[in-house]
Amino acid sequence: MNAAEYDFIAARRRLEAKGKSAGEKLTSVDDAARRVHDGDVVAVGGCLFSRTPMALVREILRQRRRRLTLVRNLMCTEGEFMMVAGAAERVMTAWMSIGLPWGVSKIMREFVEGGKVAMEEWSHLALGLRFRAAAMGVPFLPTLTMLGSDLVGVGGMKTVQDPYTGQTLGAVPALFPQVAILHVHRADRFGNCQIDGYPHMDADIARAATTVLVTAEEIVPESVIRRHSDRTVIPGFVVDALVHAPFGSFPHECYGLYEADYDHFDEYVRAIDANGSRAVEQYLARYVYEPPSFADYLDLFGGERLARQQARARELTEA
Amino acid sequence: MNAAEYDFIAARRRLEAKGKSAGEKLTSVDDAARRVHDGDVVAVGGCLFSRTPMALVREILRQRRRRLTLVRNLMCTEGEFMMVAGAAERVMTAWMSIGLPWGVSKIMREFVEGGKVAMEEWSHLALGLRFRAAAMGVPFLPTLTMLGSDLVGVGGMKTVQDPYTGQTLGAVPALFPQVAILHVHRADRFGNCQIDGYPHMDADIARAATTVLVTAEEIVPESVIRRHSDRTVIPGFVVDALVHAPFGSFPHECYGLYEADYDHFDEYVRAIDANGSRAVEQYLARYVYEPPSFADYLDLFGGERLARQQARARELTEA
Amino acid sequence: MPSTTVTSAELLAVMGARQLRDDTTVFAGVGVPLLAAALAQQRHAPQLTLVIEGGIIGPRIKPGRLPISTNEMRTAYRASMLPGITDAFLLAQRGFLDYGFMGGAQIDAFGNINTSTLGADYWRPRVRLPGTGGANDIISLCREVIILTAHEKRRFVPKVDFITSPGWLDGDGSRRRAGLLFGGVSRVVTTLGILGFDGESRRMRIEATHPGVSVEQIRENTGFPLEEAATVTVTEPPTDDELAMLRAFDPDRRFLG
Amino acid sequence: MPSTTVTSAELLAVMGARQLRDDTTVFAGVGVPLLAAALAQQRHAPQLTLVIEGGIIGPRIKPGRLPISTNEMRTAYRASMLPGITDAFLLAQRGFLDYGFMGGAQIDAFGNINTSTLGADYWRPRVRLPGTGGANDIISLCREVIILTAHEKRRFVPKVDFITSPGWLDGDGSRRRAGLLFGGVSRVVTTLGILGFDGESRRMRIEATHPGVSVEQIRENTGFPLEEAATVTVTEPPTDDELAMLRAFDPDRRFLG
Repeated sequence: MNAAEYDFIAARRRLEAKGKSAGEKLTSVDDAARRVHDGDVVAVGGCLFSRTPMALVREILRQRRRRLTLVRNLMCTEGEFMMVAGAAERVMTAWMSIGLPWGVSKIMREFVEGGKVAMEEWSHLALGLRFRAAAMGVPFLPTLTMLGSDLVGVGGMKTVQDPYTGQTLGAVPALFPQVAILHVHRADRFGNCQIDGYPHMDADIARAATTVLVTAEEIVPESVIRRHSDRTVIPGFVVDALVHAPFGSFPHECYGLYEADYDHFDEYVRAIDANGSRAVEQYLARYVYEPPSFADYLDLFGGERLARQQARARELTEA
Repeated sequence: MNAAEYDFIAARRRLEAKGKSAGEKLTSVDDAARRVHDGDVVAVGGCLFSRTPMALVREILRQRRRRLTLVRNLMCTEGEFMMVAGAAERVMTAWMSIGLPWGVSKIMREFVEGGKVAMEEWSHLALGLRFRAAAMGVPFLPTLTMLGSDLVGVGGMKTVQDPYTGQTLGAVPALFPQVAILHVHRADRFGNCQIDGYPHMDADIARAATTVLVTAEEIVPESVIRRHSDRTVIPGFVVDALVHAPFGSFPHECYGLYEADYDHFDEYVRAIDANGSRAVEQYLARYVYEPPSFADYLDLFGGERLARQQARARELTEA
Repeated sequence: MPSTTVTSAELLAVMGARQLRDDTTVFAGVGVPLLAAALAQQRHAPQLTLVIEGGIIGPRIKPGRLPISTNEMRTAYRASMLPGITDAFLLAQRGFLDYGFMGGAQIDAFGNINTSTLGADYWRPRVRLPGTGGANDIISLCREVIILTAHEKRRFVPKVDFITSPGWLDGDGSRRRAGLLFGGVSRVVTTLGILGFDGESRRMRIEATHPGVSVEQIRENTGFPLEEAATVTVTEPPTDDELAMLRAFDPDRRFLG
Repeated sequence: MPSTTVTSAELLAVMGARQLRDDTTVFAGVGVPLLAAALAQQRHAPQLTLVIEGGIIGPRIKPGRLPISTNEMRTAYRASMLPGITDAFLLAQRGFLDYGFMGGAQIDAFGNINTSTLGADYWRPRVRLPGTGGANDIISLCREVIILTAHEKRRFVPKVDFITSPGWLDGDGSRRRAGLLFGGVSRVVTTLGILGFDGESRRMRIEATHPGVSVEQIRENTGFPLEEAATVTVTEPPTDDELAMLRAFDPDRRFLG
């Protein structure tokens, strides 16, 4: 564990030195992604194949970033992309693969077993508390989880004594990433963000990071946000760049809007079963490097497929 | 500070020993209030004159509870009632009075300066963190607030050393109340609760307490809750008793539904200016002890007054 | 299919469901544990609340659209609350979650589970497994944890290579001494029987066998010696009722095999 | 009323508003501080965000419906976000709140504030005041705190009876040594002038006088000796513009007197 990860004083000074404008945040996805630098610790919003900021992941890959530490509570295809593209040298997560039907990630196995990428495993809650401690501006949070397991030695979690009862608890260190990349349902142009359904860890991640990049399914008038201010989870002054990206998580899901494309995962995994990471290289060429814009990327799936996934989402949420 | 307040092990054992039913929670307000016992630490939801659980406060007074410790981040008339009625021997709060236009609470001054009630003051955030630590099931939370002030000596806040940076931080002790009393906008009969507008500290308070009593403006079909599950802030299995209480916070406000009755506060304070705590005794006789039901209590204000306050709320929230 | 042939997954789901009492909460993993919890709710525990680590409380099962992951719309179907991941686990840390219900991978004599790495070097493992997910938190924070797993010798090892999720650690008071003040693994429900743990030594032991299974068969399929409880019972076979309810959740037999 | 007669509250609001820069956030108390912040936003800091301790971000002022408390619909009018009280303060602890903007009660030479008790015994005070509310948190956690107060000798005491909200404590490094790693009181804007604090000793000093006020007058109305900054400037009087904008917020003159 790198001491800069939990240095709450330096992390606060970075925010103090930063403008916190209530003004315009809208920009292009490539301009937004340019705020990510080689060697950064990048926290990825959403969870597994839900609300993954795919448009930003794609652009970070196109800009050929290197030596990134990728942090996400449950990692999915975006993690495999970053590994095969050589963008990530380290991942911090509680679990990585796509999901039960697709088995253990062969890409993760190849890169981690081969020593090409370091996989620092924390428990799901511990990773959530690392973000929350940072969001609260403190260097650690006390907890009763992860104690006694071999995960303690992996991440280097220490303990702390409760000054009141004398009881020893786990002390989960804060994690202050350089950059957070998030995908949300709606935002106004000033970066006030709203999320529908399960919130995952996005709100904590946004507060923990120094730089916050957001893509949104919909850019709505300020009045829409203010009429439902109790739905806002990230305030505009926290956001550095906002990008309008419909289907910005596809082929991953966005609650209420489109279901994850399991068929696409089937094809993707079949190709890996046949050709290993070469298949992912071909996938990246086709879906990431060749299509100039995200709209071009979506065309590869086609409107019919997108519409089908929208219908499936409605069946599950308009109940 | 009483060690039982932050004993997280005992507090957890109490929950482990308790049923956590997804079943029916609806009952009468007097049956609900019977779950409060003399000497209990009672946490009050809402804040100042917003979403105060007035129907429950009224019933607790009618049942002549004694030696209560009342905890609320900002205390208002409900605190004065409890003092004058002899129900509270101690209050824990960050601030007490009604609001700027009504000056410093003469009742608070009489009872605290006279040594009849102990007023334990914590900073607003520190009190919020006491509830949050309890809601998280830990005995303390680290913080940078309240340090260096004389409030440290009042509540007995200790410090803790961050095991990573070596920095000394404040350690806010958890507060596990015996009972939480809350007023919310809507709930289904199983106790799944939703709040509109500012959430105050109610969600943390519900998780911190052993027994949770809730009044709701509206009891809605289960399907309404499940259709908007991302609006639910308290799960049914946390709730012990649920009461249907329209205008359950009146003359205090309920976001979007009715504004606080400032005119009523004017009359109330004028009477206190003239007759001190005798005026509150008369007020309690008229509004608490005499009207048998909460409906009878609301009749004292009259439908016209209630309708006026509803209209004023709409002006401010239907913008 | 005729109820006479019962798949391993069906057996686990039924036997698992019977472990859950009414008026409780269960933190369930997707797949067989979730199906078992849903069966218990429909059969004998109507006031049971399901909680899923995706931050989902009180969901329903939509037949034919069974959840694949802990974080998707299928898992949140008709849920009563969506508190988020961290806050769902914090409910467990506070003491609101009675049961943890999970599948096993590599498990040892003290109920410790490994879902991280095979081989001696964590950073250069022989085999990298997906990781803990929420398993470590569920086993650390719930009042009581029940593991559902196929009973195979390769899974039941004397000592796991890596303790991802702490069971009773080295037995005796070691779990509590490690700072895990609450909970622990109470039962391991397998395709052969039901295992528990000795109250003192916390070593795994045989508590029940499924119909037609002998304690010898269980021992043969276990990589470490197993004591027997004072009385080893024989479980009731799955009833037609239980199987019918269970199968209605998974008409495509995605998880029931 | 003609803009020639300016009330104390108007003077404080205008002088306070001028302290705030654009592209920042301000944690403002209700009353004059909130009016001052709203004026700054309308006049020169359009991208300023107001935050109120009721857990309210980015509200607007509805003329004639000025907030009375930090927790009501008037305060949340057209807000952009309602995170709740604890989480609003945590944004300040994290470093997202640039300015804290509050009124004073009893204040001493190091900017310490007392809003708790008068008299020697906290538990049996001569006078019990309402308490800190969020003042202690704002002064502890914001990057910089500005106090707006009427300048009266009874308010400016050598040492407060009780430190409710810590300014510079005993000066020098005492604030940081107490564990308050960030922020501090930068200015005290009064009805007579603008006071600051010496960079080393952290003692209050005179930095500017309002038009027609002498440093002697300020000293006469202060209960402790005051140094002067290297150069003591004279503030620009409130402009008709500033007064017109300000008065539009409070047509009933609820807070402007």
